Amino acid sequence: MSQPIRDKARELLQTRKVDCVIGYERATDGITARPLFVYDVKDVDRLIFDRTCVHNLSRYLRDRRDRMTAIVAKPCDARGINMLLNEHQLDRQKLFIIGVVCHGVDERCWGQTDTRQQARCQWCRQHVPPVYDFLVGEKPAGEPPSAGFPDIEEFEKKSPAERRAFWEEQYRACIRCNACRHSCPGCYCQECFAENLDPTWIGIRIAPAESQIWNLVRAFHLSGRCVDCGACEQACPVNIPLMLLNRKLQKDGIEFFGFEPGLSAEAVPPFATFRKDERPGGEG
Amino acid sequence: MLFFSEKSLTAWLNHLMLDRTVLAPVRGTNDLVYFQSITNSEAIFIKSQNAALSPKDWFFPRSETIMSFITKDGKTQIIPATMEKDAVIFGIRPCDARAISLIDRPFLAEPVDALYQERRNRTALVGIACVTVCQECFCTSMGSGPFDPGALDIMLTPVDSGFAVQVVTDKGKKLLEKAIIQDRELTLPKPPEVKPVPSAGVTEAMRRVFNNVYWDRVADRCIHCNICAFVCPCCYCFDVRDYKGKDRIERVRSWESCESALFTRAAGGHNPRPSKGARMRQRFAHKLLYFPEIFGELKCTGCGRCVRNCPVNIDIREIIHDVQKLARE
Amino acid sequence: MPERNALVPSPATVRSVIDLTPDVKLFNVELDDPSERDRFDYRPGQFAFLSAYGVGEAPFGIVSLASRKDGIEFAIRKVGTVTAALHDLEPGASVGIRGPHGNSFPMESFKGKNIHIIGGGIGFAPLRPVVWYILDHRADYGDLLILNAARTPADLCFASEFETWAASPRTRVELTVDKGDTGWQGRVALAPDVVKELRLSPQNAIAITCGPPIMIRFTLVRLKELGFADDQIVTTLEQKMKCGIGKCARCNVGGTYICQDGPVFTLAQISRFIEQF
Amino acid sequence: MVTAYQPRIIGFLCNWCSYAGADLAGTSRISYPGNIRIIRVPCSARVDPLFIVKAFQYGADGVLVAGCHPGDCHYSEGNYHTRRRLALLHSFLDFTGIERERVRLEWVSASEGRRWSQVVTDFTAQVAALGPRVK
Repeated sequence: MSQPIRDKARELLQTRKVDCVIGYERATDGITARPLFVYDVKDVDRLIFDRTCVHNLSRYLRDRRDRMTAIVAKPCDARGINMLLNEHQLDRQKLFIIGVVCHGVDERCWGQTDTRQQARCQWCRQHVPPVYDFLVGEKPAGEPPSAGFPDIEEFEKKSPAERRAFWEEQYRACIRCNACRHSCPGCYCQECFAENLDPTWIGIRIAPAESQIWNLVRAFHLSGRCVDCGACEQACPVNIPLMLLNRKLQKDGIEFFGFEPGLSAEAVPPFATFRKDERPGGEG
Repeated sequence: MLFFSEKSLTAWLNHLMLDRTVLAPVRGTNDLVYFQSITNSEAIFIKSQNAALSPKDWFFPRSETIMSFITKDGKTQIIPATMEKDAVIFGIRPCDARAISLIDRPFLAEPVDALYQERRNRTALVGIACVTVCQECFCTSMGSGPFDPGALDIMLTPVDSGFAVQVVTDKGKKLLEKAIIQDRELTLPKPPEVKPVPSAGVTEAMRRVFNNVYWDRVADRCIHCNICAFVCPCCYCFDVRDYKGKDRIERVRSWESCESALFTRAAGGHNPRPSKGARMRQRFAHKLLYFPEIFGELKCTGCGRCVRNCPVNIDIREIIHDVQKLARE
Repeated sequence: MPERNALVPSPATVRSVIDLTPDVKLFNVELDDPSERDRFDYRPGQFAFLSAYGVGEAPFGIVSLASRKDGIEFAIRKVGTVTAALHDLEPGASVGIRGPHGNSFPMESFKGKNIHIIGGGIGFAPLRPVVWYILDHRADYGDLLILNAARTPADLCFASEFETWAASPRTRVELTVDKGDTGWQGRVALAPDVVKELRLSPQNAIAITCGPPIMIRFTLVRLKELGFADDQIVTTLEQKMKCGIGKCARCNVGGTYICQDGPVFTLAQISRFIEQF
Repeated sequence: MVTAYQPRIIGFLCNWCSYAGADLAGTSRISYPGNIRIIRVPCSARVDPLFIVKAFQYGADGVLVAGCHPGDCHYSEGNYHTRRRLALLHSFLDFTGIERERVRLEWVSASEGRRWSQVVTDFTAQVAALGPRVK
């Protein structure tokens, strides 16, 4: 799939349609992939796309809002773009989206060849990017199955005590490096609540109580916005299963509001609207 | 040559646990190996690669109370934190031990960080030689090596059914007093091959390429998370803040990273290092330029954790290559 | 008992709090332990950390003179959480002091020279001990020019001391504001322009300047136009700090640590920094 | 004798309806358990989920959010947003081991002093039954 991406990138740069193409290249382990910013035609042949391309590149777009940019977007990245468009963070006119059909990506294990497909991918139904200007890859035939959440349903079966114990262990593991935040296209607040000094919602103390606030509120701030790309979980250096939190909120979002983030550029985020007659989750 | 049978090693560790804190690699949350205080040598897990985080956490905790303030009738008492009992770190690797000796340079320089100093004086390092290395290791280019006893008190090298024992310091000697060690013929394994990086002269090269646009290009993909600094065994930047408790106020010190946009942002909002490129450069300049200028050694031990953990593969080995190359051009 | 921890402050008590400007207060602080008072010897240009217990600590230039033995003074502008907490303190409140830290103005090497002191807003604060020092050793120094600039007349720090300063021999006090108000007869001009207008002479002179970055930048330009060499121009740099003792690795500009190598630098030194400031 | 466990409850009350309702309960001498600590907010929609998580961190055993009845919001639609947010938060906190019974959203108008006391009595009992959150 890499060649058509390279050809398109070359054309876009040569015709000055864009001044940068954001894609993937092979990482220094020769196995995994890493983001690549191509400004010069001579570098386009470094571009690749395969199952190792796990990052959500839409995360970089806000840094280049004012410049013509092309981006290699698998469905997750494209959903990220839609989400950002929904929130008026990007200018569609300045974007050229090279969509790529995706049949799942692998866990990112640096330097290791024996990796499995990311769990979330087996339940994903977005094989074709919901938005693109140019598509690479074959559209799969037939209707995609509806999104499923067996992982969440499984976890919900645990008792409250078990669930608490599980998460408290994760809070202890968290080193509060904030990589989850920085790898996420949705976490773009100018000043994150975690850095607010007055009032100080989260102190600098790297301790379970603080990490609980961080992990819960981070996830909740992404409710109705998380595009299920798994970037945060892939980034986490202590392997906290962040997608459990994110996917729980996705599941409820679909159940309560019938909303899935990033499927359309015109969607209204669930917390920006309401129906007077609704009883979400039997509430109110 | 001195030999520790697995059995007598276990006995020795159990003996140490009576009156000391013993930290050792343990399989922890999400199957990662961490250094943890143990009460039973069964828990020790040294058959793996190096731990996910170095035991830096013991000397310079990710978060610690460095002093408490207690106010009684208008006057405030200040109670500095101290250490309870002596400690032993078992199973530390040569690179991580060297990293601690690097943190010594600033922390033990006058005026000393007394809490750190106390922990250093009262903690012994019992290291284990690396008989295998990861592909991202480059310790030999950073003044250490798989078999380097340099920064250790005792060095153990795995051999059949036990360990070869190398006593490095008096502290180590004292620690072994109660140990059952035999003197016997041993054939030590060969040190594993470590892929080198061109670290020689990198400080001068950094000086030359300091203002190169290269840093902005690398920073393009950097997501300025703090992983590299937080997994680094020799990064020591910290932040300090007060916590109001019920009966006391605690002054807490926690790790911080120079990659964070807030790192240099002063009250009032002025930030002398606002760009990602400048912060990226700060990280590598501190390791490869400033620290060597001040202390004469590169502030990196080649443990490879940042390489392994960086979500966008910002690879210090590649950066050293590039910097050397750019400096020659 | 381990060695004293360099990060642990000494208990002290606020003796007085005076409003200098609408957002700057002058704190006079005394160490609780008499023996500490003697240990706490400091020179013009040095700084110390003040702790507002429960909120945190921050570094401030010391604006008094040790030799006057009248408490340690800080002029503090309300900008962040720590300064806000300090502004809430009243006489009698207990605080923590840590220091003194940093280098100082080389007053010895200034002897026999004409001194031009150019300060803007709160930036004048660290220059006050320099003024005091010269007044206390008046014979050792040549002509003294004090230029104090501020946004408005109300923002001029240490206004109450101008007369005393001007009264001492071979001393001129010049004031200027960016924006006057009713009742202000004085100069309305930006500090750099005043520097130009006064035609400060580089002849056997030292120019010491401190203030907001923008003012410094243009003042330096004017001074160089007037013929001042880089080693005749002295200023102080500020950077966010946590430890003040070269450990937290936060205040470096290139390989230079403001907390230990600074805060006082000549322009000659600054121009040798590898990193732009 | 053994003193029964007394849960600590934080109540976020909308200024226009629920706070007035609680006030009415007071002035009409309608008693209700004193476990609740009331925080007045301009609108139930002002209650950032962060407040609730923070309340739990500070040791609350339960959090009650009360606002105007749907349709009666002083700002016309704030409480509809609250409803959506709380629905999700409920389920989410439960997922992380903070039982859904510890958080409740109620509509209490300025004239419902009696209802207010019932809500508090009922919720206090419900939280007490769960026991302390941090065991």
